[in-house]
Amino acid sequence: MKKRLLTLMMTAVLALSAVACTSAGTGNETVTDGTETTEAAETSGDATQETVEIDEGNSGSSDKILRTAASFAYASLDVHKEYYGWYTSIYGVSETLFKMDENMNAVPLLAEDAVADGSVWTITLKDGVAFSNGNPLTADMAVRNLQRLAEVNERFAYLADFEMTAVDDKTFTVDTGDVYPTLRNELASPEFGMMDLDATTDFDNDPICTGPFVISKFQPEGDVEVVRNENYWGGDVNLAGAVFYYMQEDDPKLLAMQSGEIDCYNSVSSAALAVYEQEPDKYNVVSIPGARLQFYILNENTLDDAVREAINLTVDKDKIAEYLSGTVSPAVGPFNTNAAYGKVTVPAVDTAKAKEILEADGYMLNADGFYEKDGEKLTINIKYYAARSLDTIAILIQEQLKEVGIDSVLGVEEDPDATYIATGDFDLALYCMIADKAGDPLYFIESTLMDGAYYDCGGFDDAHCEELIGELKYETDTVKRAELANEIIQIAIDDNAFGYVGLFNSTTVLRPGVSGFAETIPFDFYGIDADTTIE
Amino acid sequence: MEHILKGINLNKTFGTKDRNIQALKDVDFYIDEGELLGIAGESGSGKSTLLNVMSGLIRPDSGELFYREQEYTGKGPSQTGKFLQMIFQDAKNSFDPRFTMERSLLESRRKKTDRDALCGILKEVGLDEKLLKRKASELSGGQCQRMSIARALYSEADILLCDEITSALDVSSQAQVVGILKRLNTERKLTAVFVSHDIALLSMLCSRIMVMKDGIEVEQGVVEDIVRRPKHEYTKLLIESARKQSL
Amino acid sequence: MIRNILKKIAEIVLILVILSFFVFLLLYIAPGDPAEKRLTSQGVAITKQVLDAERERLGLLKPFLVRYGEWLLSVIRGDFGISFKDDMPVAPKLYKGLLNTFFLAFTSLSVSLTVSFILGVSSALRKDSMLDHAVRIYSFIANSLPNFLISVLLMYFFCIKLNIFPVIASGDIQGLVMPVLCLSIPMTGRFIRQIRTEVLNQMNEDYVMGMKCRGVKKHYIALNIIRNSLGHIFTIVAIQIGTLMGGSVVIEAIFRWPGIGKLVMDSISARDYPVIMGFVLIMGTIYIVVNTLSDMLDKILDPRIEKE
Amino acid sequence: MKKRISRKKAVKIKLVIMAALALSVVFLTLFAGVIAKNDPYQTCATSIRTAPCVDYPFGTDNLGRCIFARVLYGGRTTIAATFALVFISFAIGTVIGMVCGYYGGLIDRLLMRLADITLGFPQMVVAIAVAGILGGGIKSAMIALGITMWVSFARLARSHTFSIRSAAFVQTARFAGKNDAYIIMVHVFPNLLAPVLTNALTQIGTTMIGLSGLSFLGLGVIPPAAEWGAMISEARAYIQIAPWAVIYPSVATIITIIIFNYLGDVIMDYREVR
Amino acid sequence: MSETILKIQDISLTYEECPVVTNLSLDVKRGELLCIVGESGSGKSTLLRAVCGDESVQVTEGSIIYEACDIVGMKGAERQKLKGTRIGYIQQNPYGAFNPLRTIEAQFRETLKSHGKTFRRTDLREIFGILELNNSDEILRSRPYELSGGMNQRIAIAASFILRPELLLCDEITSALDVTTAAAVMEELLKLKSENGTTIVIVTHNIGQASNIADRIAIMYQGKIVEFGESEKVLMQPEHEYTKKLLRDVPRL
Repeated sequence: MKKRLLTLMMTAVLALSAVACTSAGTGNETVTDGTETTEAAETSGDATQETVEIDEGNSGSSDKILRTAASFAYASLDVHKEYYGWYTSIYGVSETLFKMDENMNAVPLLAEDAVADGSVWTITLKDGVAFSNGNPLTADMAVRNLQRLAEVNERFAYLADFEMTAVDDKTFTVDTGDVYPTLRNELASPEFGMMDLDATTDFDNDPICTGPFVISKFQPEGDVEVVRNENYWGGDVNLAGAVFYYMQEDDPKLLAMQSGEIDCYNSVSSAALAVYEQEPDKYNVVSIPGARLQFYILNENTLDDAVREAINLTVDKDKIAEYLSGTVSPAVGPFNTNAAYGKVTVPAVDTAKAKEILEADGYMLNADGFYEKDGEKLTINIKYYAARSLDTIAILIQEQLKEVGIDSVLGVEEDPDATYIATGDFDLALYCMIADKAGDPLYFIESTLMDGAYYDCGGFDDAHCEELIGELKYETDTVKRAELANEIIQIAIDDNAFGYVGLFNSTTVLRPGVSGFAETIPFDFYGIDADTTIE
Repeated sequence: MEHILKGINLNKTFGTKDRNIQALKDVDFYIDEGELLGIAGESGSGKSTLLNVMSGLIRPDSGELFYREQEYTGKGPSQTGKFLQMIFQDAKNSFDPRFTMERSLLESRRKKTDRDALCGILKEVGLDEKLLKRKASELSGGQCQRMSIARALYSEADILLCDEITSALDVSSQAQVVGILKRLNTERKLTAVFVSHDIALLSMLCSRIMVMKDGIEVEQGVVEDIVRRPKHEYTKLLIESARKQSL
Repeated sequence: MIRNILKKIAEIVLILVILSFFVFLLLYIAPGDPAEKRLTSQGVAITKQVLDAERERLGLLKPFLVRYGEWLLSVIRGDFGISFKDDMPVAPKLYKGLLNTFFLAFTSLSVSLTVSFILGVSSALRKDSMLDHAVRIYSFIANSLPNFLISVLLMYFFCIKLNIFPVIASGDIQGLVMPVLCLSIPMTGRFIRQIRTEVLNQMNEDYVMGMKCRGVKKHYIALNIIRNSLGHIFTIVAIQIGTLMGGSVVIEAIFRWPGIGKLVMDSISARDYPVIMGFVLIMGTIYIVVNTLSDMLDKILDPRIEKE
Repeated sequence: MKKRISRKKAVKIKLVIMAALALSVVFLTLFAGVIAKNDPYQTCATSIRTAPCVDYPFGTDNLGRCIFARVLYGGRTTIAATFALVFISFAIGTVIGMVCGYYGGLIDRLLMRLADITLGFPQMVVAIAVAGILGGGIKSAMIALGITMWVSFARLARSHTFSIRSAAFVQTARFAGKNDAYIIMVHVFPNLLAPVLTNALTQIGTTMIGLSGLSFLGLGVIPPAAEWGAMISEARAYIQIAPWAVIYPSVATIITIIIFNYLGDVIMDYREVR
Repeated sequence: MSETILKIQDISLTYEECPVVTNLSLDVKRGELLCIVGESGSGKSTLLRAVCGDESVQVTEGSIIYEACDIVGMKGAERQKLKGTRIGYIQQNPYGAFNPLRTIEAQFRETLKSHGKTFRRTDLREIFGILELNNSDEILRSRPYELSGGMNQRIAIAASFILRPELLLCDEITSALDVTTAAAVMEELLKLKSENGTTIVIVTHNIGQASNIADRIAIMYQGKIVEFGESEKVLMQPEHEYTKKLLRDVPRL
């Protein structure tokens, strides 16, 4: 009887500790296994190359494998769907007909050239371009890719209206109905990546593309590993492979970089930047103005002209950029100043003039130092959402307005598009979006300045501006397009409808000896390519 | 002859999850004015259930209850409280720990406060007026039980139902409380029912005794008959065992 | 016996349905919707028609009751539907997340239970000894530390300063130590206190006095005490399972552990209704199963307990 | 009797000390305006992330705001929110507990079943769901935590009501013709107040952990308001270059939680000894 | 009846930090049945617990002589050997002797094993017989909470007698039982006493019970023995005021 009691007790304590060790031991497989077995990565039918077992040596960077961290990781690799194409492009797996270079021009990649004659574009492919399984990229395959994109992606449904015909093996034509000047730039968007539609069986886990790398291990919404594409059409590939750890938070990236577990990553946070700048020999940082714009919309229905002008004269972009310590460069207009369509002028900050304008408009300073007009205190309702440092900018703007005597109230929304953008319930609405999508000003102008545009929710409406936008839509000559764009933006600035605060810098940190991680290209959808090297 | 309190074939069953206990099986009882009835029985004999049914705290499954020939079966304590009062075994717990004695006593009277009646009653139970200011925790068990009796008298109840009120007291306090009840019975014709497992105590206090076993009334009679000439087997065993444990 | 099992199951199903209706309503009235979250995930501006087309496709325009009805029917058929975030089936996502969280939670639970069991029992048996004071101070402080604080401090010391543990928890033992530590410290704090009090209560029971006076050997008495306090200890553990699953959300976010907590956190911000609803059902069932199990275990270990 | 009194005296002294400490923490935060020279919301570009110095006793955060002022003002938000939350849950829980305990039957079973569910559900996840859905802000965080907090009060109140309901003095009150409402208000509630209030004290610590946890996940306080959890969360990114921005709010959180937890324990001992 | 088996010399005891018994002396003769009568709070239970070695009772001064040595200071295995085999103890709470969740047989084996004795059903059956516990196999298989108070107290008595103690201390063993069961249990105890020649000390608050069974009676009041002697003498010619009042107040049948 006693023995049974003793054994009961012993087994209870032992069982608990045994379970702890074994489960920790087997844990190794369950976590990774659980994810791998459900993925068809290894078992896909005709993947010709066998999986190269990558040794994840922790000590320093092994010579040929690049390890980096990605802020996003999607559940699928289907290039045409959603924004998955952005990441297959970063992984160096998918390539598009044209590619954006440092100066925002669409330069040839898979295609040789694209020429517009009225509304008909003629696109010729480069010779020798082939998929990773050896099949050549034909004009017909390119056309079928564009048609599939129109079908599976809402944002490119407009492609279905174009007439696309393959003239011969290497050229195809696209008839856009009426003049469509920006087609060449749009073809550079990552969603236009080319896939071998006949050979690919599992679009989500193993698309066959033309890029310098192919997927070797893919955990949906997790880490991704790629290896060199042995028969890459574009010649030798420096790297043997790469690992992309999925890290949403900025701060594990910083820690991983310091502990040597990753070799480089982009969209560096201001905190991490401050740390890296203290050790220039261990990390080199490349920071260029990016395409992501932080701006605010001033509501013309609730704020009269004088108040809007005063606000724009008070908000000090340079000081804000200083606070965000190097992650943002102060903006003039919505576009990069060295782009042809980025040449606009904004009046310098002048708080004295701002006060004058307010007082001229009948505002007086009340007892506690705020402006009020016939008894009613001027209070700016600032609306923002807590992402991309907009919360910091909101606090700083509130602070700057307070110094001038303009009171303000902060309101955070979890989701701007469904709340203040849609309802217009704001005086000053902060928003952050990609202004320069593919090297052309039209998309941003159409989204924010055109009458009835989704983001023209501040009541901005100018007949002359509508006319110019109409012209820009069909103007093919790039120099003329830039002048039109500058004129349109200048009208909005003079009307004080918007306030362009800053352009997010595309900041990349690299370990010495690492280069070619698209650190000089201001677009977020480029990463490794054939030239990326690691010493 | 009109009994002040009467019950006719009272039944009560307590249903627990797996089995039902029949606490009272066709029990009759009666009490006359000025009489002191004792109910003897061991634990589980149903003596407390009978008292609770009498007082209205528990509703009987069947049977009727009469007070001066008026039926009051099924009436709750707020109605029965008009003509009877109950005193419990746990003396200290019979008073709200935060109340002074005075407030507890005043709470139990339905009519307006009558100071000198209160002082008179206190004298009868041999308690000093100063105790009215104290709380239950500052009094001894015996004092609390006497205060409960005072409270019952102050609420002008005709009948007093005592449920093992002296079992938790020491011998001297028990003797004191019993003495008071006896005196009240002889001087003020107090009618009372006294439930106890100690038959020796009942034999000294009560005029008539009912013996209960497993929910049935085994025997009932004048103290003399029950103690000297018990008829029922169980009563004999009860008296015999009690004799072995008393002087 | 079978009758009340059926009654219990019916009760469980009823609770789950009410719960899911309440959460569905909560999601319905919340601002923002999955379609527009999906379209703006990379910060590219959206147009009205694209947004409406996407909403149509996800069926967000149907009235509330129709959507709830459809969801409920599909769940009854065992199909948890597809995620609004990336059109992938919800079930494997939840299963994978649950597996990882369960693995992390179970390891931390067994580690802290073993540690707390040994410390709790020995500190109770040697009351007011040095060990007892030390254990009580530890459990008091451990009870006052929020787990996010522990994780920040531990991560700072171990990962950066001493560089012992990797930042990227890649599932092997090394990557597991930190999250388990952060989960276990507050939990051991609670367990030790409860186990110690329970054992002390048992030591004051009359039967311990009875055994001592019969000259029963010390360690037999100790075994009796432990055996009797086991019942209560399992109920403590059952209650902890709920808080453990919750607590791990913070830890998963910080240590990028691909558990169900992190998955739910992301789906809440992406308004991914099917995943959230699936999570609600799973957590509800786990809670109820654990609770019934602990009740049964209670009954076996201490048959006297009458559930009122 | 000598030693017994000394234990009682020892507990009394501990009680006085802890009460004083707790009150001092509350006063410190209440009079934050007086003690802290700088304005907690005042950003200053020149002094971003400066180390603790004369005019910034606790240094500044990454917007140049004085951490010392923010810790004091933050304390006020955290403590005020915690006390309000504990009080509301106490009120709701006690009322429900009393009703269930006193009347029993269907209401009791239903409400206790509801209590089981809310208690079982992982509190943090419920909190995140509600806070995430109702949007940020301390109010929705309080609602989120409140949903699961009233249960412990309800259970305690219910068990005490059970024991009081069957006490002799309640039966006597019934015989005196008093109705249920009188009995609940005069006898049941006052007698269960002391034990339930003690439980309220022990809940303060856990609530503070909950609230700061929520702010840490960005679901609690809206910036720029100061709150310890939020401050730690913001400063976590700068832990290497401005460790003081994390250390001071963390120390403040831990000390306050320890003080209130220990106060709860001491009061429990005091009531046992009394 | 002459030789002293236990000698308590002016002993003072404190329990939970307050003094309960102050310099009390008492001697117990071999084979006799001594009753200690006292109200609650008189210190009678604390005295008994001190003799059987309960650690929560501190002996501040005085000595307890058993088999010519002072067992107060004795510690460890030596003291443990005495417990059960030489000095037995039975509590007031019938459910207090055994762990409520384990079978009676398991606990009997455990007690015997602690003293290096083996469990034999035959010894037990004989003791059970005297205690009217005839279905012994069924009892051994069941758990204490499944049996009545009376049954549990009888099993507790059996558990003491199986170790054949010389001296058995009983602390109000019948006050938790019904009158009829109490009388029966007491009779069975006396039968076992006469058969084994065990010296028994019974503590009770009921002087009536003591009068029927005791050879000698000691009256305790507020931690002191106020009357001690042969039962007839104490009952017929009580000297101390408290004893007189006690005899007056106890209900007679």
